[in-house]
Amino acid sequence: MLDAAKTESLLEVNNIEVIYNHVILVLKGVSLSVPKGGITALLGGNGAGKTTTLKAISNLLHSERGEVTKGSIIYRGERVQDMSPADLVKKGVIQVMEGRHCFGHLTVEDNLLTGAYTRTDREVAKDLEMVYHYFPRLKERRKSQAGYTSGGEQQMVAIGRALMSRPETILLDEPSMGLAPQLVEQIFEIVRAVNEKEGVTFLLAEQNTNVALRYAHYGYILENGRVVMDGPAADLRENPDVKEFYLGMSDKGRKSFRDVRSYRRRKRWLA
Amino acid sequence: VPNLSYRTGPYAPGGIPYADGFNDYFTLLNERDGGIGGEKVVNPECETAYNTEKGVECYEATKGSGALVYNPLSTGITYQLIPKVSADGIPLYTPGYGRTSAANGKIFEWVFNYPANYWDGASVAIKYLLDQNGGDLSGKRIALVYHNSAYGKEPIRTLQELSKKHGYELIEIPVDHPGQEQKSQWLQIRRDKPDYVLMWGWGVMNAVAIQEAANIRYPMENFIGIWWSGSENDVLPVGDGANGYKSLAMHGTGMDYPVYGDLKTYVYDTGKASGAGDQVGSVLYSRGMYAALVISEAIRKAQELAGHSAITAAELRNGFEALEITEARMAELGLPNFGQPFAASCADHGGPGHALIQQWDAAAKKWNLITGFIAPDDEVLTPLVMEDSAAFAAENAIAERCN
Amino acid sequence: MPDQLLYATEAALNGLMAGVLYSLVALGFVLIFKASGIFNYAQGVLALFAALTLVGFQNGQVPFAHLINAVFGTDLHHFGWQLPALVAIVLTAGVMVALAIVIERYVLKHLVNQPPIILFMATIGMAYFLEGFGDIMWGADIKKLDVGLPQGLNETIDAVTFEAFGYGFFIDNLDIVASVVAALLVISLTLFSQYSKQGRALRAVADDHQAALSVGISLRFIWVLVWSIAGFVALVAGIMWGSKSGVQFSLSLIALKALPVLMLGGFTSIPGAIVGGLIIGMGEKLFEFFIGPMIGGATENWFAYVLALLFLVFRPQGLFGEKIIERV
Amino acid sequence: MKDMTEGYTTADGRRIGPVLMEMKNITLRFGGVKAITDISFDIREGEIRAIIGPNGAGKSSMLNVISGFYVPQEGEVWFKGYRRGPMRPYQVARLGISRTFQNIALFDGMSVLDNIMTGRLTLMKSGLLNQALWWGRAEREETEHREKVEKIIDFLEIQAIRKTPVGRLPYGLKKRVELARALAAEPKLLLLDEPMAGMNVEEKEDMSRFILDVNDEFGTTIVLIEHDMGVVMDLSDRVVVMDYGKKIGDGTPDEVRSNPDVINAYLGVAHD
Amino acid sequence: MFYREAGDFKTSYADDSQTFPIRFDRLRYYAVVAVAFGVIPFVINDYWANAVFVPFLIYAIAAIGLNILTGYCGQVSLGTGGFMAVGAYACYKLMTAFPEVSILIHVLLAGGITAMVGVLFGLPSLRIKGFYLAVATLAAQFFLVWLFNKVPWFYNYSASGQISAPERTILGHPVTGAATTASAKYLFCLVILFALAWLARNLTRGTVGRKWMAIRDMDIAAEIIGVNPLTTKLSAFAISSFYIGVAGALFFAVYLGAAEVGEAFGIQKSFLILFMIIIGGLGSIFGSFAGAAFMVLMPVLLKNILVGQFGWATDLAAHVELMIVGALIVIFLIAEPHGMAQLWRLAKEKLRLWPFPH
Ligand SMILES: Nc1ncnc2c1ncn2[C@@H]1O[C@H](COP(=O)(O)OP(=O)(O)OP(=O)(O)O)[C@@H](O)[C@H]1O
Ligand SMILES: Nc1ncnc2c1ncn2[C@@H]1O[C@H](COP(=O)(O)OP(=O)(O)OP(=O)(O)O)[C@@H](O)[C@H]1O
Ligand SMILES: [Mg+2]
Ligand SMILES: [Mg+2]
Repeated sequence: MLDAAKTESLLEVNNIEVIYNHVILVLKGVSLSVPKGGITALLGGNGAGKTTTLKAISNLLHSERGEVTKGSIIYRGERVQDMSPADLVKKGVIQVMEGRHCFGHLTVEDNLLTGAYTRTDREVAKDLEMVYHYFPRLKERRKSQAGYTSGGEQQMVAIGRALMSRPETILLDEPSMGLAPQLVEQIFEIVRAVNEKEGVTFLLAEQNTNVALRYAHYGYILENGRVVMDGPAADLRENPDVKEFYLGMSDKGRKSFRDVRSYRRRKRWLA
Repeated sequence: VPNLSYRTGPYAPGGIPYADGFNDYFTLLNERDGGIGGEKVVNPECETAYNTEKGVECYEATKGSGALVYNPLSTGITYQLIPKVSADGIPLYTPGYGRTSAANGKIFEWVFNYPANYWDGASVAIKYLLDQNGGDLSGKRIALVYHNSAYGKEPIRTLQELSKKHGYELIEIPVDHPGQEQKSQWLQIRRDKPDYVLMWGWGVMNAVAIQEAANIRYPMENFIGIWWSGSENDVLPVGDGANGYKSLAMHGTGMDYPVYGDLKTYVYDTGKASGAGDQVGSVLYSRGMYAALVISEAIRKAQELAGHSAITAAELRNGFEALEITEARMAELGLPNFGQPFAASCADHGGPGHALIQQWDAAAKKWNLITGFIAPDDEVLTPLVMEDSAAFAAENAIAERCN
Repeated sequence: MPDQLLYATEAALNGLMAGVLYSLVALGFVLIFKASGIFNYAQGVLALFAALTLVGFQNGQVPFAHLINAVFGTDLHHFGWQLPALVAIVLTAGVMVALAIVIERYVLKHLVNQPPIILFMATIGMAYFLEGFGDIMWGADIKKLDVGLPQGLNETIDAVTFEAFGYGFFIDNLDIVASVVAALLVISLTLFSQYSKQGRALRAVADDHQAALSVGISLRFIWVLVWSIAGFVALVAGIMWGSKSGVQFSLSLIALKALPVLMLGGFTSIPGAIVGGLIIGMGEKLFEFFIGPMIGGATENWFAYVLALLFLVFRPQGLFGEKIIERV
Repeated sequence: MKDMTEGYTTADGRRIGPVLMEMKNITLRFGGVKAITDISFDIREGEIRAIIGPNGAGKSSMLNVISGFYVPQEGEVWFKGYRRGPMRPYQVARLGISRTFQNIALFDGMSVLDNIMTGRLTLMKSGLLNQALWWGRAEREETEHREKVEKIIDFLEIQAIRKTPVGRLPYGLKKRVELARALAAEPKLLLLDEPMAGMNVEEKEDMSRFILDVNDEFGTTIVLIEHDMGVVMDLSDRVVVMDYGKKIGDGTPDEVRSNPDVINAYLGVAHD
Repeated sequence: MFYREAGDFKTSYADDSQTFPIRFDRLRYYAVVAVAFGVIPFVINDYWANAVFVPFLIYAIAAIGLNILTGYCGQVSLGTGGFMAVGAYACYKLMTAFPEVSILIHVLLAGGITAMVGVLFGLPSLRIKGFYLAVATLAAQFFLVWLFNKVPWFYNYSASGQISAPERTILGHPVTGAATTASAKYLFCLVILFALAWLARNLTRGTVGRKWMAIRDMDIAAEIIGVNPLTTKLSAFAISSFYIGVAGALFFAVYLGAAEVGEAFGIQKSFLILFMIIIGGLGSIFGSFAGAAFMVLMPVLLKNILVGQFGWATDLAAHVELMIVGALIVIFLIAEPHGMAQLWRLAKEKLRLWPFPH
């Protein structure tokens, strides 16, 4: 297990604010530190600002009329805010976007190959085999247009595509969404494997807190555009509030979804 | 005298020299003679881009500032201005274009289109061909390649009437704006092998047509364009292939006229030339100059009639109506044998409608006049003018004047 | 052969050739659409601009002479040199690349991820701008363009067909040159887009700007690349059309002739542009030739569109276009 | 075995009615790909019927068949005792079948309120002229329907975002709005395609509550696709399991959970 | 702090679906209407009427029409010029065939006829989408223009194929023909625009509008939730064409007075109106007004500044004007792709928050 305090941090997000459309303030001062070679989880409810944070890091905000108005983002000691996403990928940071975003008209295989766009080495074919090894389903569908594959298959394409770029850091936005349970485990196994074997750093935004905290080393909980809690994953898992609201556990173990019918308000850390 | 010109858009190559000639002549009058009858002429230019809406805007923008006459060089804008000028009482001068039946002054009080109009042109062309064929065109086939617009359609009626009279067969071949691609039209000509081809074109269509004619080896001397299809712009891009192409002309061209001496001294050399100054002497430049000349003469006449020099638009109308330009006067103005003499009257706003034929000499890059002024066939034309103007009168409830 | 058939064949052949000329313009559209999903209305003006620049270089015209003269009261027009055609073409190609860079820098870059119609409108805005700019730079008068391409009746074909059928076919030399050039262009562009890494990236960009960014494709590079190529294609189209009709504003209106070609062939297919051009060219010429005289002629403008429309009703993505993905 | 023709009452006292919809031997192919192979199952009135299976098994395709967007090459769809002929999707919607989508299909250019109002389009009757003049029926109708929609908005607790354009909403709220839109049509049969994807436990709990309430209060029959086994097992009455386009299991959650084929193909480990 | 909307105080749903839910907006709207009807007619002169107001009013009608089709229903059309021509020629034929009937009726009938033609050309939209459809509508544009040019019946067999509007009156005042006063022209167009804008507003806020928008945003989903794509798209084509037809009729009869189809209703017109709605804002009635005002005023303004103030040569000015118009369009699109209407909304949003940002 990685000790966050001891390893150098690869990515530093310092107190950033993000505004969409010049009026909608979404992030209100978020600071993160992602250690090199670690798996860091970004947790939080709908609209907490996870996606926005990731996009701010990978500089994809521009195309959505959003901008970072305050704070700084440092990658390996270098300010990366003003870099183009392409340059950032060249530096080794790649994002897997929420909601799949496959290239619908390209075949599955072509989709995966676009992931290798920035690479110049000759091992692309080998990595393609590796992805197919991870996701056999994709191999079956390699010649079909991605636009016609099922939701889960597209998710696999999106993740596989990122792996193809041999990144140093992967920003994963909700990788488990829409995947069958055993595949969710599998994906996190892949994350762990890639992390351990190749030393790839992960920052992942997840709703599936349960799995995320099992695989991550460190976690941040975001609410309403602010970081409300952070700590090593193991600690977070034991936190009673996290247990109740993010893991769905009560004192008596997991409760049935049928039983949560009565009205109940989520406890807020910030009023 | 506002100059509704167009120096942009698809027809700019035609609009530029015309506007330059128009402006330069007035500049000459101002510089040399101090204006007309002591009054300087200002001709604010207004860009229409050959577009009717901009034409309206230009008209409205300039009419308030004491505009005396309009000359929009666009059939479309002319049609639109006819009712407006009639209501506002400003003359509209459309030499060689516009609404042909405006020649009937009894109906079109405010519109003048002497010295010649489209129908005259059509008739003159046929006259010329009659001449070439010993007075007999029966059994001949004549194709009309025309710009598929109001302008291009003008001669059709006349040519149809004339074909009844002379027994030739008319083949109508329209070309759509802008006329970049005319393969099928010219293949049709190649197949049908008409004896003669007439053309009512404007803009890029002319050059393409002449090019295609050259491509299919159509005998150039049998190919005659209207005066709007007979400028350097139309033949130069074709190069040698255009050699021998003929077109009608209302006036002479080239720089062999005394007036250019004055223009050089007073306008070009003083840096007052309009535009880039590179159009001098071209066909359309000459035409613009000619239009300016006629207008200035009308102004002179109007001043004479009114007895004072600062005339109004209505007084200018009288000048137009009483205008008479003789050859002697033309010579005096430095343009001997340039245009035809004519005299207007209350009923006649159209002039005699004579025209010349010119032929292109590609080697010398020069138009040569090959005939003298040829008169149109008024026997056929007059009833047509009457008919069309009567229809206009009926539609707009206008009573005849001059009776 | 009976006469009618001969005429028809001749018209059809000429139609095919005219179609090739349309295709040259359509190709530029396809490239840009494929690469960015932008429907580039400015392609026609690009061709005009390229042709103007070419003539300007060839004749040693002083750019912006008109403006300079107006401002400084000078009387500049020509540098007084004549450049060989090839040099002028290379220089013009350079200008087109510079233009591509400018367009990317000042327009496209700011419009990432916008809906297609916005991008389309932006290209119309660019068309206006370029039109005014080209006019100021080189003047609005008509210019003769001559890079030494042969023009006019091809004697050999005329003679051979006369031998064979007793009627010599008319084929324009310029059209023959155009066909050869078009074939070369199409083959090389197809190879480029099918088999290169950049080709795949182009298609990715067209599908989803953001996702393309996220995998590290530099939109900037792709766009400059594609617009440069499209500029080059525009130059070729400009040369062909300019040789035919002189260079002036109307040249930009050939874009309208390319649209039905595009529609029929499919917006995303390079071979489609050629096949579409051939079908449209032949269709409209035959129609104008045989049916036109019966209904008053000048049918070419709309017939091409109606023909393309008919095809679309059966194949909404054009003959070779990528299928429009409809899923929920 | 309970009496399956006339319906039965569940352990917690809900009434399950007779068969509402029956899929008979459905086969759906896309070119060479067989998305669904000879699948039959039924849906009873008032029940919550789950469809589960690995990714690409053909679940969403099955929903598309039900809602008329895909036309199967073989097989019959029976609804309320009649065989459904070939129908356009909008006609199916008018039968009282509405749905949500796996990849959210909201109308991005409209506000939340307008989106939900579109759900009621099949119920609104005023004509074009009426609308244009905004007189009488049109205005009255608008107000009436607005009231109903407000109830749904209250019910799903999305009052605060009523006027927000949906494009700006975070994923989870979009899903909720989609549910609201589907509910607004007052459907007999509600099809939900992964309504809880991208939600955390708490939000899933909320969503479960909504689904159960809809089922309870309006007696709406629900077909549910979901990958969260906890949710599926807790909510549904019966579960169909698909794999590679084939049906590999069908029964109550308990039956399915212990079906070795299902464990093998989908669950991986036995879920509790 | 005058811009106030603190909380939602509406007590009835009818109130809530008002056109201008905010009081200040409502007041401003009344003020604009009052000036438009009560002040401008008395001060307007020929230049302002013909160069600015009348074209603005007519283009606003056309822009609303196109906005219904493109902005609300998502079907991009480049056939606007052709449809305007239908309106113009229909109006011309009616005016000359039934001189005794009121011109107002003619104009509306012309709209009706255009609506039918629009539906006809809208049929392919059921299969063809996006830019393919846009290009396909050019078929309508070119075919209609050709038709009116070729068939002499349409232009009453006049020699050149031009049509000219005879004089017609309303309540004794001429509204077409040369004798029309500036204020009569203006008022005639204003009344029609006002009525049509109001109808458009009603249509777009109710069921029909929602159907259109649903089709626009995601046609498949719309069909699955019960929107019949056939009737919805065709109704959009019909209503949009009605507006465009009315605009065409007015354009010819009131504004130009004479028209030649290829020139007045060519493809440039289609682009111009498309520009208006895009710069103004797709899917916004206010945007149609703003866009029309912008595209009408800007060239006039530029020209007056460049030629009138700086005294540039007209050709130079015209070229620079083209460049500026082009550049402004691009700049606008970059600044706010959703048009002036959105700029306005954002400005209001900011104002509402003022003086506390965020
Ligand atoms: N393009 C945009 N314009 C305006 N507001 C936006 C935009 N994108 C996101 N937002 C707003 O930003 C806030 C945070 O959104 P974000 O997508 O980052 O949340 P999230 O934590 O990823 O949620 P989810 O788990 O649902 O994906 C939301 O309230 C959302 O409404
Ligand atoms: N329109 C189509 N054309 C071609 N193939 C299709 C089409 N729709 C679905 N498929 C294929 O059919 C199979 C089933 O897809 P479907 O979307 O039904 O899966 P699913 O069970 O919903 O999966 P997931 O859980 O990942 O959403 C997939 O392999 C998919 O690629
Ligand atoms: Mg998110
Ligand atoms: Mg699915």
